[in-house]
Parts: sequence; structure tokens; C-alpha cells
Amino acid sequence: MLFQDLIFWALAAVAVVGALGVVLLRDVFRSALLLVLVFLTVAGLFFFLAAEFLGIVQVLIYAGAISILIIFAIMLTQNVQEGNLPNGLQFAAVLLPALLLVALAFVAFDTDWRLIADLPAVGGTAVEDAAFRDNTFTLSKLLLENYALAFGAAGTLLLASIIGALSLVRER
Amino acid sequence: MTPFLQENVVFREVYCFLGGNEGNASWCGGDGLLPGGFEWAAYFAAGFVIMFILVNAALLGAAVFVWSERRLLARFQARRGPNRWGPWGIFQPIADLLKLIIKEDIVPNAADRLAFTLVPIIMLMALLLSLAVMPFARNTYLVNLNVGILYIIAVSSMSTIAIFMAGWSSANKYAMFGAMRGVAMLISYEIPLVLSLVGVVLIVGSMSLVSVVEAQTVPFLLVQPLGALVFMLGISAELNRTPFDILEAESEIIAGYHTEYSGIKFALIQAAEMAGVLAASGFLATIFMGGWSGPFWSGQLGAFWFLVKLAGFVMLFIWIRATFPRLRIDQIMAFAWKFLLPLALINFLVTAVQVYFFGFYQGDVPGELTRNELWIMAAINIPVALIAIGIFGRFSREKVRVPEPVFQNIAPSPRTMEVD
Amino acid sequence: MAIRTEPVTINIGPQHPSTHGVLRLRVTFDGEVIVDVEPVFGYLHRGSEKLAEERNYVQVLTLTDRLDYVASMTNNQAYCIAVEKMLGVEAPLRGQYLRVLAAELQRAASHLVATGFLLQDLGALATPLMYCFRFREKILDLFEMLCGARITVSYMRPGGVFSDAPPDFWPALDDLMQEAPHLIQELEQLLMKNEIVLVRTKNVGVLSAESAIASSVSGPVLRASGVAWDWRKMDPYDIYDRLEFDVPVGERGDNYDRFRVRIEEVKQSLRIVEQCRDEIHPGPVRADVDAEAIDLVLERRGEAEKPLAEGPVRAELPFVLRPPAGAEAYGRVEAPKGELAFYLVSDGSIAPYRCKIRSPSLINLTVLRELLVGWKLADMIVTLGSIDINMGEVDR
Amino acid sequence: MYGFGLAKGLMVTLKNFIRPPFTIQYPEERIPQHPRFRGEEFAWYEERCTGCASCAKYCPLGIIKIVTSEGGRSPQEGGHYDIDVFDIDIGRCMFCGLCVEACPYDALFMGSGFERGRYERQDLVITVDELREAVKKPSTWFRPQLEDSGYDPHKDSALDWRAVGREKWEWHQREKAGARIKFRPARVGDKTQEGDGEARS
Repeated sequence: MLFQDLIFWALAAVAVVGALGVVLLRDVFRSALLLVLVFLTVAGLFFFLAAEFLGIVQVLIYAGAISILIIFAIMLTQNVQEGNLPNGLQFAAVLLPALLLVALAFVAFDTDWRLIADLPAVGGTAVEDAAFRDNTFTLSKLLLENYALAFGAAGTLLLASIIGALSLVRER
Repeated sequence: MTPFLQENVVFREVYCFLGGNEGNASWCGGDGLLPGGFEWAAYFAAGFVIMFILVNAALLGAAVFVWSERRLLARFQARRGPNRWGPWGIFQPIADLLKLIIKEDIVPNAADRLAFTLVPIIMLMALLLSLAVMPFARNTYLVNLNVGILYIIAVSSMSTIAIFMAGWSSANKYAMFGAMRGVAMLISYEIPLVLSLVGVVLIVGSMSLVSVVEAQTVPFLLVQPLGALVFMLGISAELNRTPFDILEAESEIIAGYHTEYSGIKFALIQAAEMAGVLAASGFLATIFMGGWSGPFWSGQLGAFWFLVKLAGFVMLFIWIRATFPRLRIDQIMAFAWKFLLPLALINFLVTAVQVYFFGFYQGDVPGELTRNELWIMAAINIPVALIAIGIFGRFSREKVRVPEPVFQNIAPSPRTMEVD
Repeated sequence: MAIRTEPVTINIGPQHPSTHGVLRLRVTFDGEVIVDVEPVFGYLHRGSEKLAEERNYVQVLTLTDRLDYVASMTNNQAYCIAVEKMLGVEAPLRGQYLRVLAAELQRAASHLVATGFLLQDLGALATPLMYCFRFREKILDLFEMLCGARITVSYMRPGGVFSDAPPDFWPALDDLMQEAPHLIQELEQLLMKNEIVLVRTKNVGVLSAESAIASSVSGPVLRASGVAWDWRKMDPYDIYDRLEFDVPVGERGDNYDRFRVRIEEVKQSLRIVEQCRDEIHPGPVRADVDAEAIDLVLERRGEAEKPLAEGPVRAELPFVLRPPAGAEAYGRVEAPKGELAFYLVSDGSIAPYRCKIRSPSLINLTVLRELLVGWKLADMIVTLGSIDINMGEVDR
Repeated sequence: MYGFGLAKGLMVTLKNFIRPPFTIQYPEERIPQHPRFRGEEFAWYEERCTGCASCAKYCPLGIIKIVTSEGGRSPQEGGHYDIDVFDIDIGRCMFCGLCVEACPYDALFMGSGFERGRYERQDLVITVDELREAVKKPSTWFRPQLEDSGYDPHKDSALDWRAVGREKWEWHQREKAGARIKFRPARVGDKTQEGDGEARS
């Protein structure tokens, strides 16, 4: 347990410090790079929760694609080295994450966590066991059977936003 | 020790040698070197040994690849290639490396020093991480991840960030050009790349590379010709190989994103790129050619079969590099979106229908397609692939405006013309 | 809604892998698209024209080798023709045949270099370049037989060539002529129908016939635009009026046509070489003059002497030439890169009073901006390669 | 079919892959050099040299430096100038061979070497002592008498000064066998190049 605890705390510390850096650093480019770091550590935490599919998707989508787009956008800004000037959104910027934090804390304390190390000891049902062993399969089953409508709606929304973006930037 | 790790041959042997028997398991007899209570040390040492082997194999493989690529390219160009240092010039990469190590390590004044330094590390890290799931032989791998195929793509997409960091932090316009091109291209090619593997995942019913190898009673190159083609093209774009090497096109933007790198940092970037080709060939061999399974003695000669297939794909990469010019950026993007993506989608659709059809008679569990069913799929998929390539080739050819390659207007000799 | 973008200016060169020498291009980009191009040259300026005024007529010949150093033979030829016009001397027939033979071999070699580097600029990793150079090496071997050097040949002299071809030259030429069609065919197979080459070069960098004529470009660049203009046909010098060859002409004037015209010209050059080989007859290779002429020369120097012997004594064209004062000549050839001309003015001394070099590369380079604006960075490199400049000639 | 041209290109490179390479391993193998090759070590025959400095005069770069002093014997006795200095700075030489062409006494010849890499510019100057002591294997460039005798500096032994002259060889015999050409002194503004002289033969 020693190593796993150690690694967990290390990841958690890096994530928190990195997140603070994202907010506090002046250099926008570096804060974007720190954001990548945070994404990666969060992916590591997902692995700890035996949610390897989510972890991988976190790396692929967030660290691999979203952050690139963010950096791309940063590159188009004027003053990268000393961007991030204070403006009127500071109050909202504190309030919203605070609310989010409360929600997350509630979820965190409310959930019955089972670590990968406890896996052999999990005496749950066969379905639960299978969910731990192959959560990709379970996830896809859930998405395409139980939550098919929500999944489809999200996809449609994304498509609409892509088309909207295209029509905005299109040269006429 | 979890059963998860017990499957791994190397891990098991090292652990057994050091830590001894644990719980009277059948795979290990007798006591280990270390006294009782130090099982954690054995655990640690076993992991370390595997990582040591993997990292060194990757870097040495990169060195050997550099040598073989230079030799083979030279032969394709009717030259000889490096042949001075050691027999057949085999020590040439060592000489190169020594030269690069003793070179001055320059960081431009205007560069973002931290990001600039991190780039080679991230590139190499992304590559080495992707090797973790590759099965080299039966039960020989670092880890058998449930989401292996997705893992490869996710981890290798990290190199995109590295490329971007390099371009931005170098404070060089050429590097910036390379990075912009690279990011635009790599993100586009990731989509057909992922979609091309969906067919394989559907057939196998798992994303673990070990199960992919085990499920290949028929090489997936035949069952999934379109998928293999798209994956091959997509991965060579991800690796910046010709004809997709626009982000380090030396005739246009000097060296692209690593223009400002020198010395050991340059060596690391090169090592990552070269080992990237090896890794890509390994994945091609694993996913589409059956990995370590060979015509006979797959258990004993697994590593040999794997290496033979890997060498074949490496050779193919070098051959393509020796022959083709490079495409322009807009043509590359058009190729990804108008040619590869439709092909990947067709492959996905056809395979899904087939898997549903065959799975329908076999029960609800996918991944249990028999050999005969795979042959039937291959018989259907190969003509489908040819037709699809023909149709979309013609389609995208019109889109990129290639007129017919005729050149008949050689004027008749104007001998009658008089100049006074 | 439009996204506002900011143009970026990049200095491409003078140290760049594919500017074909020390050319600097100040390029303004909008993203990848070229907004403006301004060639800046002069980094290789050696003052050839001024140096020529300090050297006698044969010594200047060694300077011409170094103008377009991938096509020295045609430079020699243009210069020798100019000097001959001033002197009123004509090279003997065998000398002219040897000149044309060497010049056509040189044309093939130069076009092979141009083609190879064009494809190198496309990103073909030197493979076609190596094949082209393999061919070119064989031609350079022949040059070594002719004159003892491969690049800076100094083979021709005013009044012919300095010496006849050695006897082992002719079998070697036969070998080359047998091998050449295979090598060209291989090159064509590799590239002519290659989809990537087609996509990259067709319709890129189009130069219309009108603007080609208006901007005075010449050579393959002009012919690729559809203008059948070749000084070998229009104003035949040496023995070109005796030879049979075609002038390949392009359709649209894009990069592909320029590349294709060069390949066709290599074939035509080999055809001319073959005719020269078959038609050449023994005879003198360098003009010799009556003693009367030497008298004239001496007379002009104020050192008139009586001829040593009675009767028509013949002597070599002297090493130190003195064209009559006021004589001027415009010697013009169809060099591989276009119309190369030397304009010489004599003041009666042993060195030219003025030597003006009309270099095709410089004038062809002036259309670069027109070809490039609106295309992308990658096209710029290819178009520059297709114009086939040589900085030794641009900067002189 | 899309991609057919690409496949054809692949076949061409494969064909070349199987063929033997066209390059050579330089220090061990060498391309056969033609006897006419204009090379770096000059062959200079002191016995033939009169110290007239034609070579120095006709060098386009002026890199030949000659200092002479009067010899002991009078010209009637066959004496000539003593050569004190005969330096050729091949660091600036462009091997055009005009010095050889200018030499009226067949005393200077091109050599056939090309491997004189040095670390110091000073070492690139061929001094008179070096010229005297060198093994004299003259190139046949601009020396038809050597060419006619079939001399090959790479295969044959060094030549004595008596063997290299053109005394026994009738100057441009071969070339003079052909037809004469018309010579017409040029006048200013004259149109030149009418006809091609006499017909061939």
C-alpha cells in the first residue's frame, strides 16, 4: 500500500499545484502547459480508480486535443508573455469554481470508493466485478443502451456547434 | 502479486529469482535470493528490469534503425551508405551520437528555456510509454492493458504537444511554421487513425493488444485491408515520414519544429522519431499481421516472428521514404478528410455489419469469430476495399485538381521559320 | 465575419537548404500563403564583368566557366562566339562540331541537375537527384576526356576548341549514347506519372506566354509557356543549321511543363549529340590564320615585321588576341537556362574594353514574384527550382 | 487507377535497390583518370625552362612567381637564366592550364594529382625545390606530343626532359591535315559568319 499511497499523494499534489499555476501564472503559454500537466495527473488518478478507459480518454481528448486547441488560441493572442490582465470577471471566476468544488466534495464523500488494489477483495455481484475488470465494455453498454438518448443528443449538439463554427469562419 | 502480473514471463522469472515462491504458486519453486519480508524489493526489481530492457531496446533499436535506414536509403538511391566505422558501418549511429553529445547545446536567447528543454523529454517519454503495451512474444510485455489500442493513440498524441512546445518556445519562425503545420496535420490524422482501428476492435471484442494477437487466426491485414491501409498512412503521418513530412520539410522550412535544437536535445528528438518508426512497425505487425504468432513454433520463436514482421514494415517505411516526394499542406489535409476518413468510415460500417451478422449466429458475445468466418470476411472486405479506394481515389483526385498527365504538344520543328 | 490575420515576413536564405545558392528571398506570408516575394541577391557577386576588363581575351574564358558552373561549356561557347565575331574568324568545321557536341552534352547535364533539384525541393529525399547525378557523372567523365576537367572546363577557345578529342573519347561517347535512353526512361517512370509530383506541380506557378515574353524570360521557362523560341533555331550559330532537332514546348507554363520540357530537351540534346558523332569529319579544330593576319596584328601594335618565309604561311590564332579598336560583338547562344550572351567592346588592346554578360538566370528570376503570389510556401520552393537559377550567373 | 504512378515509382526504386551502387569507395577505389586530367602537382623541367615567365604572365590570377638570375654560361654556349624562385600558389590556382598553354618551350606541364589538402595556406605553395624534386609524370593536357605517344601518367613511369618536347613532333600535324579556312580581317560594323567557310572534308 505504501507505494500506491505515495504515488497517489504525489499525483494529487502535482495536480493541485499545477492547477494553481494555471490560474496564477502570468505567462499564458506556460499556464496552458501546466493545464496539460493537470490533465495528465487527473488521468493518473482515473487509473487509480480502475477507470482506465476514462483515464485514456482524458489523455487522448483533453491532454492531446483540447489543450492543443487552447494553445492554438493562445498563439493568436497579442501579448502572450504578460497576458491575463485583471478584469471584471474576477468575482465570477472565484464563485463558480467554489460552487463546483462544493459539488465535487459532496460527490467525493458520498461515493463508495473501491481501489484497484482491493479488486480481489471485491465481493460484489458478477456485474460489478465485470465492470471493474472491463469497464470499457460496461461503459459502452451503458452509453448505448441506458443513456442512448443523452449520448445521441450530445453528439448532435457537437455536430451543430461544428457546423456553426464552420459557417462563422467561412470565407465568402 | 496479482494474476495480472503473473502472466508476464519476464516479471515472473525475475520475481521468482529474487523473491522466491509466494503462496506456493505453480510457476515458481524454491526460495529466492532475497530473505523473507523483502518481496517488495523483488517486485520493484522485476519492474525495473522490464523497464530497463524496454528503454534500452527502444533506444538501441533506434540506433540500429538509423543505421539500417541510412544503408537502405543509400541502396535505393544506388549509393552505398555509411560503411566506414565498423563492419558495414554498423557503428555509425554511435559515432553520430558521440558527435551530437560533444556538440554545444545551444538555447536561443529569445527561447522559453523551460519549455524548450522539456520538449525532447516529452517526445521520448511519449514514445517509450507507447511501447508498454506491445506484446513482443507470448506473455512478454510490460502490461496487458484493457484499453491497449486506445492507449497507444492517446500516448502518442502527446508528441503533438511536444512539437507545439518546440515550435513555440524556439522563438523561430521556421519552427513556428513547422509546429503550426504539425499540429494541423497531426490532429486531422488522428481521426482516421482511431477509426481505422475500430474494425479490429469490433472483431476482437477487446482493445487489449494481447487479445488482438490471440484472435488473429487469419491476419487482419486480409480481414481489414482498408483499416490496415488507413492505419498505415495515418501512422506514417503521425511519424512525419514522407510523403507527410511537412512539419520538418528540410527543403521548405529547414528542419521545422526542431530547427533550433542542437547537441543532445537534437539527438533525443531524433531518437524518439526513429524509435517511433520501430514502434509503429511493431503495432502494425501486432494489429494487422498477427504479432508473435508465426507459421510454426509461435510459442518458442514468438520474438523472432515478431521481429521479422517488424523488419518488413520498417523496410516498407524506408522504401516509401526513398521514393515519394512530399505533399503540400492543403493536399495533406484534403487527403485526410476526403480520402482516409471516408475509407475508415466504410471500413467501420462494413465490419460492424459483418460482426453483427456473424455474431448473431454465434450468440451475443463478440470476439468469438471462427477462422472460417474471418476468411469469409476477408473475401468480402478485399473487393470492398478495392472498390472504395477506386471510387474515393477518383473522387479526391478531382478535388485536388489533377488533370490527365498528357504532354503531347511537342511542337513540330520550326525549321521553316526564317530570321532576317 | 472575417478573421483578421497578421502577415509574417521571413527571410528565406541566404543560408537555406533550397535557395540554390546564396539567394535571399524576403517573403511575406499570410499563414502559409505568399503575399509578397522580393528576391535579394548579390551575395555571390564576384565582379566578373570588371575582372574581364583586366584580362586578355583567352584569360577571360576562365572567368566564364565560373558564371553558370553547372553549364560551363555553353558559357565558353557564347564567349568564343562573341570574340570570333569581333575578330572575324570562324572556327573550322570540326571545331564547331566538337563545340556543339560538348554544348549539348552540357545541356543534358545541366537539365539533369535542374530536374534532380526540382524533385529534391519537392521532398523526394534525393533519390531522383541521385539518379540524375549518376547520369551526369557519365557526361562529366566525357568532359574530363575532352579537356581534363569536369566542371570548370575551359574547353573552347576563340576560333574553335583547344584540342581535338582524344581517340578514346569516341567509344566512351558510344557507350553513353547506348545507356542514356534507359536512364531517361527510368527517370520518367519514376516521376512522370507519379501522382504526388503531378499534384504538386501541375497548375502551380503558371506563367502565361504573354507575360513570359513581356518579361523577357528565355530558355525552358519561356518554352514551357508555349512559345517556340530557341536561338538554335532562330539564329543558328555554329552548326545548328545542319542538325535536326525539335523544340519541345509546354502547354500551360506551370511547374510541370517546365520540368517536362527539360526532360524532353535532354532527349533532343542526345539526338543532336548522336548526329554530331555521326557527321563529324577530320580536320582542324582551331582556326589558323594567314601570316598576313599576324602581320595585321603586329601592324596594329606598331611592330610590323616581315614574314619569315615566302608564300602563304599559316599560324595558330595567337594566344594574345587584339580585335580592331571599336569592334563590338554580341555573342549569343541558347544556354541550358536560356539566352546567354556576351557583349564585348574592344579598344584595340589585348583586353576587352567592356564585357557585358546577359545572364538568363537573372532575367528569369524576375518573374518569380508573379509566379508565386497567392501560392503556398511549399510551392515557392518548387517554383524557384523549376525556374532553375544559378547564383553564379545571377550575381556574376 | 489512383496510385498506379506511385506503384511504378516504387518499382523503379526497387530495381535500383538490387543493382550495384554507382558510387566508389574513394581512397581504396578510384575512378580511372584520363591522361588529360589537369591536376595539382605541376611537372616542371628546369632543363627546358628559360625563365621567360610566360606562364606567370598568362596566369589569369597571377599566382606564379618567378625570380631569375643570369646563369654562368653565355647563351651561345647553351646557357640560360638560373631559376631562383618558381612558386606556384595552388591555394589560388583554378587549374585552367593557361600557364601550360603559354609555355613556348614545353617546360611546364599539368600534373594529375588532386589530393593536396593542407592545414596551412603556406603549405599550398609549390616551391621551386619541390618542383625540382618531384616525380615528373606530366599530364597530356595541351601537349599533343605526349598524347600521340600514348603516355598515361597513371600507368607509365616518370618522363625525362628529353622525352617530353615537341621537337620530333610536327605541330598540329593531325589538325593541319584538314582544310584551310578563309580568313578575313574584321571591320567595324561588319556582319560576320556568312556561310561556313569551306565544305567539310
